[in-house]
Amino acid sequence: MITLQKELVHVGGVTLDNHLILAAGVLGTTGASLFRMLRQGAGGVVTKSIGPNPKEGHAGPCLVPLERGLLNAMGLPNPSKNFLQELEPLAGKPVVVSIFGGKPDEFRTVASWFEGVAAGYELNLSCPHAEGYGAAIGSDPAMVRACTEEVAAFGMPTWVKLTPNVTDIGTIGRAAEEGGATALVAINTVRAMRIAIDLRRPVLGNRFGGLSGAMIFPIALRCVYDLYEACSIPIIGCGGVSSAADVIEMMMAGASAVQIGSAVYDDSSVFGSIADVLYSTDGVSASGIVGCAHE
Amino acid sequence: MITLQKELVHVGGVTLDNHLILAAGVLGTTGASLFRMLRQGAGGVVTKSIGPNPKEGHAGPCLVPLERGLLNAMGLPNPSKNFLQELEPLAGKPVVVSIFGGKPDEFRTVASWFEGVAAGYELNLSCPHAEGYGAAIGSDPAMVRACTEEVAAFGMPTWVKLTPNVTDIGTIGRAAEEGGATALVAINTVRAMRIAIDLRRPVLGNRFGGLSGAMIFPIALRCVYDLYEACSIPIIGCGGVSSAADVIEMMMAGASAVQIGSAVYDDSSVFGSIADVLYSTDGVSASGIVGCAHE
Amino acid sequence: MSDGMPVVVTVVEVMDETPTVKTLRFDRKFTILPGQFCMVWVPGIDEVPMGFSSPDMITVQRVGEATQALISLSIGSKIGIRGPLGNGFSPQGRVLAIAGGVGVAPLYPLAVNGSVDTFILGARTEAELIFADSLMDLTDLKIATDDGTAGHHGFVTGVLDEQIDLLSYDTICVCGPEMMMKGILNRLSDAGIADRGQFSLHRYMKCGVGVCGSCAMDPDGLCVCRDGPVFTGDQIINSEFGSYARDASGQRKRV
Amino acid sequence: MSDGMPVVVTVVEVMDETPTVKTLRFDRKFTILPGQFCMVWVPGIDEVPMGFSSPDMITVQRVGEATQALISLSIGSKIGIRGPLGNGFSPQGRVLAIAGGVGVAPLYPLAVNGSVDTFILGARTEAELIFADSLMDLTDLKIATDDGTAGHHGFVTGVLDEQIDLLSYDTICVCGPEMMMKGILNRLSDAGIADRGQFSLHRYMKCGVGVCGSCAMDPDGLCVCRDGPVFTGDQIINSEFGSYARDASGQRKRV
Ligand SMILES: Cc1cc2nc3c(=O)[nH]c(=O)nc-3n(C[C@H](O)[C@H](O)[C@H](O)COP(=O)(O)OP(=O)(O)OC[C@H]3O[C@@H](n4cnc5c(N)ncnc54)[C@H](O)[C@@H]3O)c2cc1C
Ligand SMILES: Cc1cc2nc3c(=O)[nH]c(=O)nc-3n(C[C@H](O)[C@H](O)[C@H](O)COP(=O)(O)OP(=O)(O)OC[C@H]3O[C@@H](n4cnc5c(N)ncnc54)[C@H](O)[C@@H]3O)c2cc1C
Ligand SMILES: Cc1cc2nc3c(=O)[nH]c(=O)nc-3n(C[C@H](O)[C@H](O)[C@H](O)COP(=O)(O)O)c2cc1C
Ligand SMILES: Cc1cc2nc3c(=O)[nH]c(=O)nc-3n(C[C@H](O)[C@H](O)[C@H](O)COP(=O)(O)O)c2cc1C
Ligand code: FES
Ligand code: FES
Repeated sequence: MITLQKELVHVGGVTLDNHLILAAGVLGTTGASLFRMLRQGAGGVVTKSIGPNPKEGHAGPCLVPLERGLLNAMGLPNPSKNFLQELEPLAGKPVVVSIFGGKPDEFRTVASWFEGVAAGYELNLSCPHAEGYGAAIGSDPAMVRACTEEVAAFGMPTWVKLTPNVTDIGTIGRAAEEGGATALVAINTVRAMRIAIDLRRPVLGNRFGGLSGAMIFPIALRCVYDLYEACSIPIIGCGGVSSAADVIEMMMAGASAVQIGSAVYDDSSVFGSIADVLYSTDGVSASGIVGCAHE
Repeated sequence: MITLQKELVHVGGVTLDNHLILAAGVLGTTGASLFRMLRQGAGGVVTKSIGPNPKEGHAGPCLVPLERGLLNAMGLPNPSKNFLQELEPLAGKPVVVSIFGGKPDEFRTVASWFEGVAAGYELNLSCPHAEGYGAAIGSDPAMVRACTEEVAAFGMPTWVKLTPNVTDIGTIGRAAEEGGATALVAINTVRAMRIAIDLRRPVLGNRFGGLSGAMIFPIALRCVYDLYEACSIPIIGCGGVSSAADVIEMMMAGASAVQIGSAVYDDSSVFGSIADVLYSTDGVSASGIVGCAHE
Repeated sequence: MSDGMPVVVTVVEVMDETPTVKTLRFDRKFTILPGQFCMVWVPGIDEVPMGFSSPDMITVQRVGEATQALISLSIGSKIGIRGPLGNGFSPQGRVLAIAGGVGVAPLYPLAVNGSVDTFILGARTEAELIFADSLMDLTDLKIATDDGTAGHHGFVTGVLDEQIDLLSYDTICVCGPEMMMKGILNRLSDAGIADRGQFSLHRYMKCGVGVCGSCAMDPDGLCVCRDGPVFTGDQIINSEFGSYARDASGQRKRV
Repeated sequence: MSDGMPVVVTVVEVMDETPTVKTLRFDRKFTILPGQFCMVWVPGIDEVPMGFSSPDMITVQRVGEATQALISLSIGSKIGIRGPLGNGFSPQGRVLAIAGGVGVAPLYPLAVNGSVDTFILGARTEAELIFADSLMDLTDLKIATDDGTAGHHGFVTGVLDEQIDLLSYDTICVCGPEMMMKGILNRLSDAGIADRGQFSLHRYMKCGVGVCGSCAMDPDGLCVCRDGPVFTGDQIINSEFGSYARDASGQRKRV
């Protein structure tokens, strides 16, 4: 398989130690767990999505492992502004703070707390199971643009994370780009549910949730591919990446870097495992393959 | 596990021998292969989608098996009106003819050929990889309604098959219902792709295609669940069903019957295999469980 | 990722242990290691972590909504079980077990399989001692009650200080309130044998499988659900253990 | 469903067989049964079915765009292979193989592994005989050419009628133009041994794995890609075989 040169990676204004980023909401509630992922080989990390007020999240079950995937509806639990405390030991590290809100000014408020602390922001306009947040506003191009503008105004790197649960992801990507996004992250989880037939009720406390993990990889890949055609800012591929080959495939579809979340379930040191295979001294520069499947 | 009473099933005007229907486009190009599925235990079959003109379909590769799923972009190959000949040996059988077209009157034209021949129609407003057809028009509620009206005017059972690749499937379901659909079929394949990294190009001849099989089951289930809340006509669940438990789960989400396609890949006599487990003499009537997960 | 949908079980027996603790037996035995836990889904309410007190039992203390609902279940009720999860104890040589309150739950199967030599069981009062009769048969049982209604008058640490030669044990398995466990860890540490201690920890858990991060501990980011719930004393001695934990929203609170 | 993404292979050798037929050897051996085939992906053009002429070879006759592209490949070119697919031959006892033209491809590995006693190889003319030298060493080879430039002057059926005691063979494996195969099936049928015939069939294939239905045959709906490509004579004697087939759109056309 083709391998990559190990190099510093600059994506949408953030400098990462390699192309592998921990995805938002996975082991991202505490500074210590974020740090652990960096130690284990992640080139950067995205925090749990932080909102304007502390939230406990949905009642359980919040997460169910499936074959080759995870189904979750955490409900955006987060300590809000108190999260600042978690980031103290991470000063200077490639930590991107994920933000959610219900309206553009909520995004601005949360972003203001992390000005100068975060290496950049990631706007969660895509969580499929939090009423009034995430995908609820992330499927409306005008809202996406407005929220992005509020945060981009800080002049810090502003990634926008998109939902696949829309008719045309390209339209949403363009709205973010017009709002000043420096990179797009695709995708958040895919709307889904399961029912526990012996109890005759949905298995998640929130009834429905989002699917992640290997089973959504071909869906995420398609979104990245579509965005690469529709937009001109860098794309960070996310969704089901669990091997070095997946990273290469995402890059060929158009991703400049990738995020990895659910794969920690099968391998808690997945970042190191992937990096070991992905990088070699005679690897190519990623720029040589990003988007090459479009030729 | 809960089991069902074996009974004649009436869904959206069509009478089926059981709750298990062969999904459109799977072993559905010839009368003989449709008949084979009926012999093996399908309670009804849907044909390959038939269009206004013969089509050869996309260049290969057209289908790639993945782990727990299939990725395909057949490109709606079909013999058009000549398909009538295939149905001759199937007179009187529960055969639903799937129809596609680019405009409402094309749907009408194709439907007219099968008036009195088919047990009902299924409108393919959902194929995600045929430009100008399927999902291209199936994500526009006005078009969905218009196409449905044209076909419903024949007064025959008119099922409408929906795409999951929309922001809100409930809106599309309601448009079909308003157009006179007698049942909704959810879902068609999920937009997706894969890249062959050693060749640096998408693996499908058409570049992208649709995902089916077990990996989309939680997505399909959610669509059925959403439609059950949004609409009041019967729903036929489709997408990744491969076991009797899946059938029950789909029913609890709101499906009155299910369609099965990709599961023939792992087990070419999947209809018999599922029926053996699903039905028993002390089974309950399906009506007792359809939609029970909404309570 | 393999299918980890909750297994739905039926309650076949409900045993009163104390006024606020009941043991539920279900119609299915799981293959567990002592110390492993499960996520227990109380339909319509929540899903909460519970140690297995035997392959087909959990022992539940009422503290809030989910536990209240659990101890109110009657025979025939259905709940969902995801598990067994976590690592469990790894006893070696001579084993001392120390339990406070409902902390006896994950230690009980260790005693049942014959691994425990000495068992120190503590509770507030005699009526709240759990599994005492059975532990008496299985181990060299020593009891402590806060009010002196049975055994040693005081905490389990009192028994430890007065009646136990710590160094004579190769493994010390502990589960109970965090401050009690901290007290024991301090003693092990003072004796230079923190690594012989195996502590079953409690942190707020949502996923139970090492993904969400809600149970991660400072400073190493170890997840109680996956790296634990059992940790050796040296793993946690320089950690948040004994000082703070996080709640459902991830905010820190003192323990 | 397991990962069936095409395996990308590199062409390491191109051998001229006849003016329109070349054999491509790749850098990877597949584990095949003789008679199995693969879907060959010619990037940017199409994916077409081809028998394995050995674990690392296909033998391609130019008939249209994809085959033209294949025989134009040079060493180092990459193509994708999905397979092995289908059932392959199941030779038993004394085996007679009969090939017409490029139909020799799937029969060749059968001869190479020593399963074939007698081989009848037919072609239009001497220059179009494929694998003849090697088959001479491996089997009792009998040749037929339409123009008489080598061996029997006429069709392979002529050799069959004149030189072969059909009943002395337990298995008769056949691959070639459908009308040739039909002629042989008729003879087996007349001799009452249709079930000894194993015919490798060709139908328009899209998925290759029994899902799309494009290769289904009347009247039983057997899929050539999955139930075949090899069928016994009795399976196909009362079928569309020899009379019609379907094209890419599913329309019937005479064979
Ligand atoms: C690994 C592990 C094993 C446990 N084993 C047992 C056992 O065998 N028997 C037993 O009675 N209890 C056990 N517990 C504690 C038990 O999980 C809590 O008592 C229970 O979750 C309380 O839920 P509630 O809805 O009744 O209370 P709430 O009113 O929701 O909360 C009361 C307190 O319980 C704790 N709690 C609530 N939800 C959770 C959660 N999801 N994860 C962790 N703590 C929570 C918090 O400290 C909270 O402040 C265990 C906890 C862990 C982490
Ligand atoms: C099981 C099987 C094994 C085969 N093995 C060999 C072999 O070892 N060597 C060899 O040279 N040929 C073999 N063939 C035939 C080969 O697949 C066709 O010659 C090839 O597909 C032609 O493609 P084309 O683009 O060059 O021609 P086109 O111009 O596309 O078509 C020419 C004719 O080839 C046939 N054809 C085209 N596409 C397909 C398809 N997807 N599936 C089936 N037939 C098709 C049709 O009869 C068509 O009319 C085999 C066919 C089958 C079904
Ligand atoms: C448990 C869990 C929690 C998540 N929380 C968040 C979140 O807070 N914010 C967010 O933008 N995405 C969240 N996600 C989505 C992931 O960041 C990621 O987009 C998705 O899981 C797909 O990637 P994966 O397949 O690698 O996990 C969460 C995913 C999981 C599984
Ligand atoms: C090879 C293939 C061809 C298909 N062709 C059609 C089609 O012609 N019309 C249609 O409406 N759906 C078509 N579908 C979609 C299926 O009918 C079904 O909606 C989808 O595959 C999900 O169900 P499954 O997971 O059971 O396969 C096709 C699917 C496959 C795999
Ligand atoms: S509970 Fe989610 S990581 Fe431990
Ligand atoms: S080629 Fe698709 S079923 Fe045979």
